[in-house]
Formats: sequence, structure tokens, C-alpha cells
Amino acid sequence: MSYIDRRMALFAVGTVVAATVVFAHAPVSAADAVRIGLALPLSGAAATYGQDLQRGAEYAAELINQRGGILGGRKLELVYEDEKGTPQGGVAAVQKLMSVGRVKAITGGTNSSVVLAESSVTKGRILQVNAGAQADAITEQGSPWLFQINNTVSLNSEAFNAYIVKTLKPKTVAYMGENSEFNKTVLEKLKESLKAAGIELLSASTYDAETNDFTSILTKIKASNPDMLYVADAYPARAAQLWKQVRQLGGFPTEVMSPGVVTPGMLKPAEGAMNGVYTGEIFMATDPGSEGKEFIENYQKKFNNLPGKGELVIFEAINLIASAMDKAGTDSDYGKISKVIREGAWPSPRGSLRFDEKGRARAPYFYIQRVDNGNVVQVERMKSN
Amino acid sequence: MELLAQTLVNGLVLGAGYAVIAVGLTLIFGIVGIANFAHGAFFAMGGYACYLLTARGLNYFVAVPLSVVIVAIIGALTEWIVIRRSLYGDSHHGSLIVTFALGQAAVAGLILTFGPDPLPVPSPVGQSTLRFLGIFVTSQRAFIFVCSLLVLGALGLWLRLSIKGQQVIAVAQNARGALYSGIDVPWIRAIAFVVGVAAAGLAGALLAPITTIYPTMGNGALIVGFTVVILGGMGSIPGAMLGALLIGVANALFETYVSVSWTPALGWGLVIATLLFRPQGLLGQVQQHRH
Amino acid sequence: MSMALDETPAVSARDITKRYGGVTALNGVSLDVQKGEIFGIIGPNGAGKSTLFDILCGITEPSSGSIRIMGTEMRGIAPHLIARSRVARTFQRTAVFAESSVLENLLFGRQTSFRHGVLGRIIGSSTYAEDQREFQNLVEEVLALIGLDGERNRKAGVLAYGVQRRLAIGVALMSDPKIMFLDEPAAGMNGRETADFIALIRAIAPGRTILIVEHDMAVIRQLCGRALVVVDGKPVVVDEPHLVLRHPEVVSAYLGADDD
Amino acid sequence: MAKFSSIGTEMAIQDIGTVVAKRQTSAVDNNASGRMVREIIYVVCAVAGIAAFGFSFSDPFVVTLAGYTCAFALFALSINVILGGVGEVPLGQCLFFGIGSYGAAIGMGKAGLPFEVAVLIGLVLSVIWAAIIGTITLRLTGAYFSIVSWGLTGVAMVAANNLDDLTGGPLGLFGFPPIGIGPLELGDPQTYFLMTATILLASILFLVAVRRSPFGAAMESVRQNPHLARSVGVDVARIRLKAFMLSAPLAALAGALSVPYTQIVTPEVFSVANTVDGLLMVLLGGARLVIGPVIGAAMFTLIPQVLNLDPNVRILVFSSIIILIMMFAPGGLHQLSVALRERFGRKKDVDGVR
Repeated sequence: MSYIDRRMALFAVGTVVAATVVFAHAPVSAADAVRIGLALPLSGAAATYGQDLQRGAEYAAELINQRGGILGGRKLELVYEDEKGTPQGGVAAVQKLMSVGRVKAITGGTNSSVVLAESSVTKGRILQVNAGAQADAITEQGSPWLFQINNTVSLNSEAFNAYIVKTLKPKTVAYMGENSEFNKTVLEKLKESLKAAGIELLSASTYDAETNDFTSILTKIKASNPDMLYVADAYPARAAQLWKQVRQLGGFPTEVMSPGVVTPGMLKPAEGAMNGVYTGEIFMATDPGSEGKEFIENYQKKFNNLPGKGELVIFEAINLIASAMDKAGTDSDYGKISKVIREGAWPSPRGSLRFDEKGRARAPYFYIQRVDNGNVVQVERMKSN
Repeated sequence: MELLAQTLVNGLVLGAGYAVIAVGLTLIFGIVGIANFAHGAFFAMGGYACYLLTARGLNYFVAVPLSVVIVAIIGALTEWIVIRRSLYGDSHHGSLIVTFALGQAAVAGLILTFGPDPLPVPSPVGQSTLRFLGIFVTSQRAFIFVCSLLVLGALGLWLRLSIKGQQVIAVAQNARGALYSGIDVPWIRAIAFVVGVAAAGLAGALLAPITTIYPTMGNGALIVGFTVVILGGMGSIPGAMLGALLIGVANALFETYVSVSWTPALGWGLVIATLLFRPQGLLGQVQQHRH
Repeated sequence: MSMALDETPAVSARDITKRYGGVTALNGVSLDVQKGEIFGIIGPNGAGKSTLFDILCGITEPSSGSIRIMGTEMRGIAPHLIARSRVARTFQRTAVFAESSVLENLLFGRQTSFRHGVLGRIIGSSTYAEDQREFQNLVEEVLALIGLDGERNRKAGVLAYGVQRRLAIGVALMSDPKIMFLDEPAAGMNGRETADFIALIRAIAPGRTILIVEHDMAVIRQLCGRALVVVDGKPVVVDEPHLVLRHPEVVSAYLGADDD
Repeated sequence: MAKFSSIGTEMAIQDIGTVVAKRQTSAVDNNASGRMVREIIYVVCAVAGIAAFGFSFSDPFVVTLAGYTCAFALFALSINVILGGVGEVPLGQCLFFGIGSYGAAIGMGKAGLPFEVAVLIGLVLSVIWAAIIGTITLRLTGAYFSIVSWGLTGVAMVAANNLDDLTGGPLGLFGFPPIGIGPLELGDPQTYFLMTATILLASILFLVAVRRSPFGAAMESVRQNPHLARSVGVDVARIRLKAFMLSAPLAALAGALSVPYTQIVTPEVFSVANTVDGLLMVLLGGARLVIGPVIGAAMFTLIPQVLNLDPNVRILVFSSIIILIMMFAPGGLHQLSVALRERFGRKKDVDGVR
């Protein structure tokens, strides 16, 4: 091999060695601490979500450790790994957390594809609590040590659609939404509920992520003039754009947005175009129930702004892991921990959470909201089941 | 009937926007002889320049021309520092890789500076719409349509009437011949490149209020640009305009009457058809494999 | 052009015309080159000599006119097929495969007559061995001819310009061509190199027909039996070089063209 | 005979990037045999290295990552068949990567075929598509080929998003039965690494053989100078097409081998980001060497892991490096070394002449 090539080969080998060395000697502080691994998108497109979750997790761990930790005084230690918002990243992150980070449980999760990839690694090997990702598929196969904090898409849709057919009572509906992993479920659920209530779905238009001009779609929908427009899009700026274009066309009698996606980041760029739009959510920081008050106040004191849903669900995830381990009296007998989780009822800022056999928690309350000059206001607080 | 008319209007307005992007692309291909994969990045820069200026409280109508100037300057620097070296280097595909890498780097840079999330660009004519005989066009789109026509017209006149324009055409037709007849070909190429990317920047600034701006906004523009350019004929400016209108209308019709989700595939369907039955494009000359 | 009617000419073109858009690069050029002849094509820069060459060996399609090589019509036949019918061509620029060694260049010149494939190469089949043997003999012969025996492992790109020119001829020779098109083969050679080159052409001439586009009149005078003059894409005169060069139009054309 | 074989080796050695310009022909014979020996030694070392790494490291994270790197290096190799082989830029190569992934996923998940059969189907499909796309685009200028193949990956992504029944839609395909080839269980990190690494090594050796064959010579001549190649009888368009059809199954294989690692196949496999990564690997390692892309892949995967780079920083840095390389050393880092050696060599000649 020529001089330079040999150098490059050596360099490559060198990096391998360096890498392994780095991984092998990962710092182990507080040997007795219970290490919990968080695979979060700390870089890439979803980095902002990752930072929200990190804040929420830190807060939860801090409170628990103030209370003296778990399992007789053992502190919680959070270990972060960047999952970069891609399945490959997720797999690498989880494996690194398990083998190098030597964590006792895995949590995190914002993107369903990523969590699905991760769950294939954790399945049968470690406890995983998916805080944010919503796809039903994640818990569909029902892996025994996998739990879900946030409502799945279908749970959200069922709650919200009930309100549509019982209260809003449109005669005809037109649907439009991004062709995304969970909008498919949203659309299926919508079809079911409307069919059951004898409401006609005039058209369902899905567009891909690159779309930002909705004139043609809206022109078409406008021509069929429905009582209600149902929009499903989780992407703040694009949704804002979409609603502006709806306004420019004069709008529709009733307008709703798929539940769980309306955020300040969407309302601000919409510049008032979303006023009057109905939506639903599992939690309302501006109007929490009695259970949430304390959490909200303390959180506001500490960070002087309201917690988002991301902060909330990861907060609940960390608490669930900690108190379940504490109650089960073990940090590694996952069969036992999982059994405890399934049997117990777990207090949270949203009220007490219960997990079904698939490991899903159903939000204790579901909030119907309407956008009113740039902010969401509560229309109704529905108790689940 | 009204739906059809409305759809056609939407398509034409859409196409006018595409035309500005595609003309820049085809100009660069025809004169400089490279497929500029960084075109989308310059489109995005136009958008972001406009955002920064309007965020400083500048009026949108002032911000647009300024954004174009900014993009033109960036383009000039790029040409001077990178393009001519990589283009006149001995590797024929160098320019392609370099522009591609430039585009990737620029997008990554935008993400790192402005974050991945889209940002709104307010337009003074924001919400208002114009209506005539039941057909409506939002004021911003009307503005885009007019601007495109003006710019393309001006470009056409420049090429026809000015001396530089004539030289550009000469280089496009036969670079060596132009060189023999004493035209400063590298200089002409530089001009063509700058004009081309400036056009992309203009398109970005014009569309920003409609689409909001985000780092990868250029990808869509680049894809549309290439489909239009191949359809119209690489290097042919009239071809680019024709292709833009065709694809604009085709997309609108397809979205309204067939399927929204498959629309992105439509352009490439047209391209494949073109390459099969008329490889030189609608108004282009035959391209032989030369290096 | 009415010599040797009994024989079909090696190369014969009938009023070739080529237009690019508005520009007419070639206008009604005809020529007949007899087997075994060394035929020159001269004219000032941009007169269309190279275009004519490209058309004669099929790289460019003429707007009108016909080309026959060894009596068969060549229009519409792919250039690589023409090349395989033992017609070779060298280029003005990019004369050799600069990144490869002299031997590799000659190998590239021979490649299309190899019969072994990837598998044959891996298992070292008998056809592979044959191909090797043939190539081996030919390569030594050619190396001797072009006088690059000692340079066989040098990279072509680093060779002196004149040497590259000789290598280019060597690459062409590897397919043992019957007809050779040499596009300004002596361009940029110094006196000594030019002399060597002329000797080389004389050495390979027997049994071949050679067409040369050349600026250097000395080369044309010493090598060619006849020469065609092209000015502004139009044929001016075909005759023996020394006569051609006295032709008034040629003189004026050259005086006009030499200041570029 | 002996002399000739030296030519074969001469080319081969250049493939492996170790052309040492010889000065006298007398040196040829022993050099040749010497090189043969050295090459065999390289292969033996490679095998030993793979085995050593595969068996000594048990840490699943490191080992699977290494395995995935091998799979992706295979993808880089396929890109280099086009880029370093015939000098075109395959911006749409992730199309075949995706076809391989989806082929494996659909074959296993939907059709319940064994992994190897599913992979095989994927490879065949990739070749067919390469034939179609190549025939349409490769007779035109390089730009057309790059643009259209790139554009078609977008179409593939739309298709993957919308053909739910086949592709599982936006969420993709997941929840596969345990993936294995015969008795070998690819779920096990070490097996996975040994499998991918072996396939990678085999592919490298195959590509070396290809480069030494007449087809390899044809590709090289087309890359260096299509005009001249045509004038010596090479059917340029056909060679380009064949190279493209050779590269496609390699990419598909890489895609299929990445499935046991990612455990999910989403429309994102068609994202241009994949192609970009592959291209950067090739250009970093040097397009002129067969092993260049592998070196590139190692650097490209491990450096970010060690430094924990933000993907955007990574793209920014590596793209800039590429631009510099293309501006000053289009042949990649390898070209620099060659350039150095030549400068050194040329001096010698001058002295020799005087």
C-alpha cells in the first residue's frame, strides 16, 4: 500500500480503537445510582422537541432525588444519547445506552418510526417507556416491558370525534391532511365515527411534506362546500400557512384541527387565521385540573414559562419508572416492574394514569379547545371512560 | 366549469413562479454548462434574506429587490471562489459534485443558523384577495405573477438588445467560436451564473410570504426547476418559460382532478416521457454526450 | 478527382454540408481518397477541418451528403462500430489516456478485440491466455515502432507533448487499422520530434490509407501525395501539396488567418 | 507471457492505489510476483482482521455499528462503480438502496419468504430498474443521468408513502421475524458483523477482478476520455449502462443488509441524505481506489460517533471538504499521494535525461 493509503488505513483503525476505548471507559459516577437512559433527538430537525423533553426529565429527576431517591436512598441518574430523529440513530442510541451507559430503563421518544426501531432492540431486554410518540403500531404488538404515556392517535381521535358527532353535528365534512404516519389513523378513525353517525365525508385530500401551496386542494373543497373542514397537520408553520389560505378563501362554517397538534408555535405564525378553529388535547397548562395545579405552579416558578406537552409526558415517564421500580423493590426484574405498572394507578399532573394490557395509558381527561384571538380556550373538559 | 377556470388560473400563477426559478437554472446550464445543484440553496437564501430584512422592519416591497442584490453578491463570490475553478478543472463532473455539495452545505448552514423550523415572512398584501367573475387570486400571487412577467420580459430584452446579452447568446451557441471572435467567455459565464442565481433568489423572496421559509425550501424548487428545464429543453430560455407554465397548469389540474398525494411524481413522469420521445426537450437542441 | 476508376476509393465523401443553427461549418465538401494514399487536409483555424474529420468517422452527423468507407455507406452507423471496422482516429486535444501508463494506453487501444470476460480473467481461462499472447506480441511491435519501449510504465500524462502524439498513434495502431484519421498529429512538436514523426508515419504507411489534418506545411509536403484545402467550410482545391500551396486563395486565406 | 501478466497486475495494482511507476522493464518480473504475494497477504490480513474484531469484541453496540458500517460501505462501493468507474455522478443511488431494503422487508414481512430469497428478489428488481433508467438517461449528457436518477428517488419516496398495502405507508415496515441466512442468526451482533464484513470483502475482490477485466479497461477508458474510447471502438453508452447495472445490485444488497440493523424500513431510505452520505464517503476515501470508499465509510461513521457531531455540522464540514477536494484534488486524497510521488518521480527523469 502506498504511503498515504497506509496512513489512511491506520487512521481508520485508530478511530475504531479510539471509539471502543471511549465507549469502554464511559464515566461511572455514583455507582449506586439508578441510571435511566433517554434517547432523544438532541440534534437534527427535531432538536427543539429533544430539548423540551430533556428539561422535563431533568425536572422530574431533581424532584425525585430531593425526596431522597428510590429503592432506599438510591439517586436517579439520567444518561442522554442523541437519536438524531432517525431509526438508525435510535437503534445506535439505545444500544449505546444499554451496553455502554449500563442503564436500567429506556425512555424518551418523539418520532414513532424511531421508537419502533428502538423497541425492536429493547424488546425482552429492558424496560422502555415511550413518552411522546403516538403511533398505535408501537404498542400494537403488545411487548410486555413497553409502555406508552401519551395518548395514541386513535385514543385521541376517538375522544375528539365523539365531540364532533355529538356536539358540532356537521352534515357534511371535508378532510385534508399531511400524508404522515399518524394522520392515516386520524383519517380512518374519522371515517368510522362519521359513518356511525351517518355524516357524509365529501372528500379526503392528503398532501406530502413538501407541499406548501394548498390553493388547488382548497379550491376543490370549497367547490363541494362542506359544513366542516377537518385539517390534520402536526407541522406548525405549514398548518399556519394552510389556515391563512383557508381564510383567504373565506373559510368554512365549522373548522376543526386534529387533536394534540395545536401549539403556540402554530398559533403565532397563523396571525389570527386560526380563530374559531376547534381542537382537542390531553392537557391544558393554562387550565389544568386540581391534580395539575401544583406541577404547573412549581414548573412556572422554576422556568418562568408554562410546560409544554413534551415536558409533561417525559416528566410522567420518569416518575412512572422511578415509582414503579421503588414499589417493585427492584431496578432490573422487569417482569415484576411491568406487573406493578399494569396493576397500579399512577398519580400524575393529569390525574391518575392506568395502563391497559397493551401498556397504553388513556388520558384521564380530554380537553376540547377553541382558538380565540390567537390563544386556545377550553370549551369542555371530558372525563375519559 | 368555474372550478376548471379557477384551476387553470391557479396553474398559470404557479407556473409564473416556476418560470423564474427555471430560467435561472437553464441560463446557467446553457452558458456556464453546469447543472447547478446549488440553485435551490440560492432560492432559499433569497427567502431568508427577505426574512432578515423584513424582520428589521423593512417594507416587503423594498426587501425583495435588496434580497436579490444580496443573493447576487453571494452568487458572484461563489462563482469567483469556487465555480470557475471546479468548472475549468480537469474533472468534467467536478462542477456537478461541487454545486451539489455547495447546496448541501448551504442548507446545513441555514439549519444551524436559523433552526429547522419554518419562519413566516409577512407581506403587506398578506390576507387580501382579488376576485373577478367568480375567480379569485390572492394579491400576493397576483404580485408574483406580475413580477415574474416583468423580470422575464426584462431578461428577454436584455438578451435581445444589449451587447452583453448578444455575447451571452453567442457563448450559449458556440463557446469556442465566441472565444475566437474575441468575446471574454469566462466573464460572460460569470455574468450568466450571477444573473441565474439572482433569479433564484428573487423567486425565493417572492414565494416566501406564501410558503413561509425553511432551510430545505430549496429542494422542492430545485426539483421543479429541473423538471421544467428538461421538459423545455436544457439551455433554452423560451423552453423554460413554456415548460414552467405547462408544469404549473399540469400540477394544478392533477391536484384538483386526480390526486394530490401523487402530484410530486407528475413532473418526473413528464420528464421521462420527454426523454423517451424528445430527448432535446420541447424547444432545446440535441445534446450529445460530450465532455 | 478521376484517378484509378477501377478501384473503389478507401474514403469517399459526396458534398458534405454541416450547419449548426445559423452557422454553416461545412459547405459541399467532396473527396476521394484511394487505398494506400496519404491524403492531407489543410486550411486556416476554424475552417471546418476537424468538423470534416468528425463527420468522416461518424462522430458527427452531416446535415447532408454521404460518406463511403471501403465502398459502404457510413451515415447513421455508430462511431464505435466504424472504429471497430479497422478505422482509427486521433484527436487534436486529449490525445491519450493521461492518467494511465503507456502500456495501459496500448491495452485500451486493443480492448475491443479481447474475447475473455470477467470470469475468464478470474480463472485465467484459455481465451484470456490467448488474448494476452496476441496483445504481448503486438505491444512489443508497436512500442518499437513509436519508440516508447523504455517508457512503457511511465504515466502518459507526464510524457513530453511530442511523445504523447506518438503514443496516440500507437494506441490507434493497436487495432491494426486499414484507415487512419490523424487530426493535427504534429501540432506543437519541435523540429526533431516532427522529423521522428514523419519517419513514423512513413513506417506505418504501407498497407494503410492515412488522412492528415495538419497546420505544418512541411509535414504535408513531405508526407502527402495530395492535399485538400478547406477555407470557411468550402473546398478550394485538391492537388499535390507544392501546387496547392501556391494557389492564390490559399495564400490569402493563410495570410488572413495567421494573425490569431 | 510473464511480461504481460505484469500489465494485468500493473492495472490491478493501480486499482488498489499502489501504482509505483517502474523505471526499467527488467524489474517487471520479480515486482509482479512480489505484488501477487503482497496482494494475497492483504487479503489474508483482511480476513484475520475481520475474524479478530468479530470474535474479540462482544459489546453489541460497537459490533453492530461496525456491521452496519460494512453494509453502508457496500453502498459507497456501488456509488464508486459509477463515479470512479465511468465518471458519472449517481445522485439517485439510494433508489436501489431503498429497493433492497423494501425488497427484504416486503419479502419477509408480507410474503413470508426467507431473508436470502427476499434479498435476491430485491437485487433482481434493482438491476431491472437500473436497466430502464440507464437506457433512458445514459445516452444523454452526464447531467441528465444525475438529475433524472436523483428525481426518481423522490418519486420512489412518494410511492413508498402512498402504496400502504405494499410499503406500510409513511410509518414503513417493521416487526420482522428473526432475520437469518440459513442457520446464521443476523439478530446476533457478531454474526451480523461477520456476515456484512465477509460480503463486503467478497465484493471488493470481485470489483478488483472487474477492474482488471476488459470491461474494467473499457470503463477506465470511458471515464478518462469518452471521445478517445469511442475512437478505439468502445460503445460508451453501453459501458455506462453496464456499469450502472453492476452498481445497482450492490446498493440493493447494502440496503437489504441494513435492515437487520435498523429493524424498520421507512420511506426515508429514499431520502437524498443517504446518497449524500455515500458520495461523501467515496470522495473522502478517493474514487480512484476500490477500497477508498471503505476507508471513507470507516471515517464517516466513526468520527461522528466519537465526536458526537450534530448531523448538520457533519454535512457542513464534510461538504466543505468535498468542495476543497474537488477544487484542488479531484481524485480524492489518493490523488494527492500520487501527485506527490509524480513530482518526485519527474525530477528523477530530468536527471536521467541529462
